[in-house]
Amino acid sequence: MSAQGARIGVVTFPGSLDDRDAARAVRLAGAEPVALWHADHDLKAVDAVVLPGGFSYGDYLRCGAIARFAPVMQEIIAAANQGLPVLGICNGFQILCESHLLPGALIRNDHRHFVCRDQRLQITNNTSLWTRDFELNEEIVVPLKNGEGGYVASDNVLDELEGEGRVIARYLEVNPNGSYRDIAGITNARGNVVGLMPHPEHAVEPLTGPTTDGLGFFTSVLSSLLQGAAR
Amino acid sequence: MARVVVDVRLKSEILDPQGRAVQGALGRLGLNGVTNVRQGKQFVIDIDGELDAAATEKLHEIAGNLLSNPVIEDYELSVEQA
Amino acid sequence: MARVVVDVRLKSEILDPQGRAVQGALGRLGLNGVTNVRQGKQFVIDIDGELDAAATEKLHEIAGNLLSNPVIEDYELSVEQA
Amino acid sequence: MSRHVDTVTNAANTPDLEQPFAELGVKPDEYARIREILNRRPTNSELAMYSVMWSEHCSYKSSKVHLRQFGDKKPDSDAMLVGIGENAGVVDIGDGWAVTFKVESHNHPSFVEPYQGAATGVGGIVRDILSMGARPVAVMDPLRFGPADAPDTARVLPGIIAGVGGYGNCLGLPNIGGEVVFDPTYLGNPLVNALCVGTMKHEDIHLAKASGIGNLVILFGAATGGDGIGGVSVLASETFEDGGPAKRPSVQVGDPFMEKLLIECTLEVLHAGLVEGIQDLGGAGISCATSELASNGTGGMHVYLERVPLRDATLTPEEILMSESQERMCAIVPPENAEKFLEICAKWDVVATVIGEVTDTGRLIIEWHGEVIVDVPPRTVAHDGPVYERPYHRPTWQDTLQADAPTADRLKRPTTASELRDTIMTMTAAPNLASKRWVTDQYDRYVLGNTVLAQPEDSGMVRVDEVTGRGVAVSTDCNGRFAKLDPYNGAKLALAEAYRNVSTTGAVPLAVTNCLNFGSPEDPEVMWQFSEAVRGLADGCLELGTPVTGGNVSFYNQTGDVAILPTPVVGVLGVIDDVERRTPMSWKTDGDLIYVLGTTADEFAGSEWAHEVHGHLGGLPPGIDLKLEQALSQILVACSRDGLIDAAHDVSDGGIMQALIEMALRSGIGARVWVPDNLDPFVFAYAESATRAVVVVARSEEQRFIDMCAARNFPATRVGVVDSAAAAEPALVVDGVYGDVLTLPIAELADKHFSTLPAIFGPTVG
Ligand SMILES: Nc1ncnc2c1ncn2[C@@H]1O[C@H](COP(=O)(O)OP(=O)(O)O)[C@@H](O)[C@H]1O
Ligand SMILES: [Mg+2]
Repeated sequence: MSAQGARIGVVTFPGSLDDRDAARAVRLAGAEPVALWHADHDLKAVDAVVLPGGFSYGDYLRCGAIARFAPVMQEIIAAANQGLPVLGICNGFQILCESHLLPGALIRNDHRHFVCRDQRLQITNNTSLWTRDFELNEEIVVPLKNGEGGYVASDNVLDELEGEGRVIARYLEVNPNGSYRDIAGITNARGNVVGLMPHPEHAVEPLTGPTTDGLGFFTSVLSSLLQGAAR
Repeated sequence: MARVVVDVRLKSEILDPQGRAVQGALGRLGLNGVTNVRQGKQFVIDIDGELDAAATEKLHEIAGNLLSNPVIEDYELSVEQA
Repeated sequence: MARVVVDVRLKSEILDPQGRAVQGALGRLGLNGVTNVRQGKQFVIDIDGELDAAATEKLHEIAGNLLSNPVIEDYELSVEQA
Repeated sequence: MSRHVDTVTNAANTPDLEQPFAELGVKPDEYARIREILNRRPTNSELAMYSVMWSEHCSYKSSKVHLRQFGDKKPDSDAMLVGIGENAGVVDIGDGWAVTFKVESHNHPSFVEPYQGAATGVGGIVRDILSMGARPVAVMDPLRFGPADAPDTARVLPGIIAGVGGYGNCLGLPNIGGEVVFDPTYLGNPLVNALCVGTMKHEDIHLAKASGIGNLVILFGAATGGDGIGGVSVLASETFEDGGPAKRPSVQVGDPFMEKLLIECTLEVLHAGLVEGIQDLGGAGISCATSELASNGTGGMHVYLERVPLRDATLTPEEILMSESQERMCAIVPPENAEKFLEICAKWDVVATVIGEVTDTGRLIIEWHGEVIVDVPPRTVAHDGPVYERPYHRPTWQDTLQADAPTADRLKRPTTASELRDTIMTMTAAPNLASKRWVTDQYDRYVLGNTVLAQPEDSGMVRVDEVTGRGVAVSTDCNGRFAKLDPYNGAKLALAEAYRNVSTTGAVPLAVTNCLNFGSPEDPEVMWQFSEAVRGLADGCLELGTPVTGGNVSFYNQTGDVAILPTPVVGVLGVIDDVERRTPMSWKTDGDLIYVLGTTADEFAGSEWAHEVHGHLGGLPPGIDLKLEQALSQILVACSRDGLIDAAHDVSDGGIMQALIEMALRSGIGARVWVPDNLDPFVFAYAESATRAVVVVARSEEQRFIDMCAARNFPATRVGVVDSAAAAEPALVVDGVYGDVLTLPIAELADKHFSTLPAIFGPTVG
């Protein structure tokens, strides 16, 4: 398959906000964005899926808690377990944790404020399907914006994630939300499901983002698809 | 040691978007007959020693002004001496 | 009609930023001896008719998976039939 | 519990029944007029409708005679597609694109319950924009508070910021700017103004009118609760025989998730071409929506009020008519489109209910379970409210105030390098000049991916068209101290500043919105401030060629007898054909030259220095010549277009020194600056003369730049050069300061500038 032909789904839940941005990032990376609707049991045969940021169902209960039960998520959970590349950004990360596709959970920021800032990160895994275009330990800057972005998990889980190299990015300089061990993003054991709190889709154009560092996540999955690494 | 539990609930006439979101989800998950859901907060406060009258009064003041927002919320306070 | 109350609390090993903030505030407001504060959620669910065993089981499932996240939270469920 | 519903028949049969009109704020002569219009006494429901629609807030009865100037003095402008009077004005920005923008106040509710008051303020203005058919694309929030360190500010400010952020962030609208200003007069009366910008294609413009006999009236969005019906409970308590109604909420709670669904749902039904007219529900809820839609359309409407979905079953019909429940819209839909309309609503989980239809009776008739409770000519409710010519006169103290000029003898000024250095450190940390990052870091500025400039840049700028790069820039400004010293020129200065901020980023100013925050209109001295400010703004807009497209008046902003500073907040919108050529506020290249455009004079009345250092307010505000302002704007835009400058920053509060410091802090790169020969160093640093900007010019462009300024006869003075090695560490190094050189390390400035708000309101991140 050629990367040009790659079709990447972007899910819209009621309350999704960064779905347009995610679709733009997919397009700028060279793939075709495909809109997926929360209420459909239909993945439209896409090659990968992005769960975008936002406040699905208002996120009044717990971020991602209700979205996890959406019809489209049943399909995504099944497909992810078969190896479909899935990227969860911010609310998408929360949904992946709530769905138990990724371990741990995200809680209210330790300083209890919503925070929007240009965040320096270190990429600490370049083998997952969504991070292979980065250099190991490469430093990037992408926007971060969340109110409930504190990554928490038990010590066992944290040790396991670190031991297996499954922390994909860490916060540098400032830990903006009290995440345990400065964790900004993680992957599953297979490397196809990645979740992170910062927003790479907001760093894809010099005009509107602090950098274009975010593109790497989207080009990575295209490289992965091209190399047949996915599925 | 005393354990003080403060339940904070939105006044019944105030819109509770959170409760409504949960109510919607309960229906979609197949729990029928739900007529109303309200979401509140609960604070569990552990205090060394016994609570005297002054401390209890202070607690009520705190519950009514800090832990709850009297404009939109009511609170209930209960003490378990242990 | 039944009223179901579900209390959801963060597991004790999980950092509770809000509880910690409240604890700090209590000290500043002159309440001494506070050793711990945890902030939780409370859901009050009104259901038409009586709760049978099946419905109660469903409620536990919902309380344990939707209303709380078992990775970080515990829940307690109580039913007041009315 | 039984209820009596007051019907039209009943009203006709009981002409002498006493009605509590005074409690509803209706004056005796207004009540008499209602009786005259109806030829009988009003029903309770009718009385409720008239009372709220004829209130100051809805009818603009005290301000109308003055606001007419915005129309009478309207400049010739091809840009205006929809003018004042609609939910929001619409301007043409080219390429088939139109933009709508408007600012509104939510002051009092935000004092009572800061979070929800501010949140619902954002929600309300977003629905105004949506109801024009536009997609909301950005918000801004001009705010005013009491002193930063006052205890009540600690209660009010964090809640308001969290509310603005909580609602806007959850809606997915980038916050691209605003204001945070502290002054003692706002302590008991903070100002929360909210601005929203929306974009659409020309053909998507929709208006609030109910035309087409037989078309359906569909209410959609949140269910109706007892929110915001305060006054009308007088009637409710009369309607209930026993007990009385259930308690009504004293504050409204917003549900941004519902509003987000409402946005998507509304845009989908509009784009599907299903809707004839549309109106948001804001103040006065269903009363306002039905009477305005009917009055603007075919003229008649029949409504079945019992169909309105309720959140609270105990609501009386009067209360349902009045309720200001959030997140609701009303659409006029041809019957053949109804099914499709309801389908789209269902897709978005939005409840939609047909509550009536359009008629040709010329009357708004509202039924309640088969009985007619309202039967009125809609125009008399919506448009023919009372108009007051309130008395006004120049305050007795105005002359004394203006005579108290901040001359060098009156207020001690720094006269040595070390005194000026101390002043600089005080000023850059002053709450009004310090970084507002504590606030703006709580707002999402990235969502939608079109934000080209946001805080702390001079104006917010968003891309409208991804293909062509066409975009808009918006800034809001007002120095209330200037307005107090001279409301006429104060309003012009506010306009000039917003206009300048837009030009500074390279956009061409196009249109104006405003939010006029004043004290009580029943105080003739406040009314004078108001009338002068409106006159100044209208004259200013005419001179600059930028029409007022809409706005909002907020009166009764006072604590006891003490009014707030007159605060005519002005929002200016500009267009830029390609956002790629935006001008950022700071330098980046060593060797670039720093110029000041404009003339600096000894003008300190109303300045931040007089306020912060001496707590002084007196004298005449800086002079303002809008022809010069226009020339400056043309230079800034031409420089952007021709690539002559690399950066520009407007000079306003805190003068040139503050502007230079903000530029240095933005880039982290130092510069060498020298005080021009003919200027006192302190005047150079802190005078607040209008119509100035600092610009950064590459050496290779210097000659062309000078020629351009000379051709327009506009003063440009070289005052510095970007120099990362000006001192051992990055610093602003100022030469010619009373015979000395001042070295201001950027790290030291940053420490002062960024720590003020966190020190007062607590740390956030980092
Ligand atoms: N409440 C706010 N919300 C968003 N942005 C704000 C707010 N207050 C200030 N800002 C932003 O901070 C920057 C500095 O504000 P200010 O000093 O008032 O600018 P200026 O004097 O140029 O009008 C501007 O970009 C402004 O838009
Ligand atoms: Mg500015």
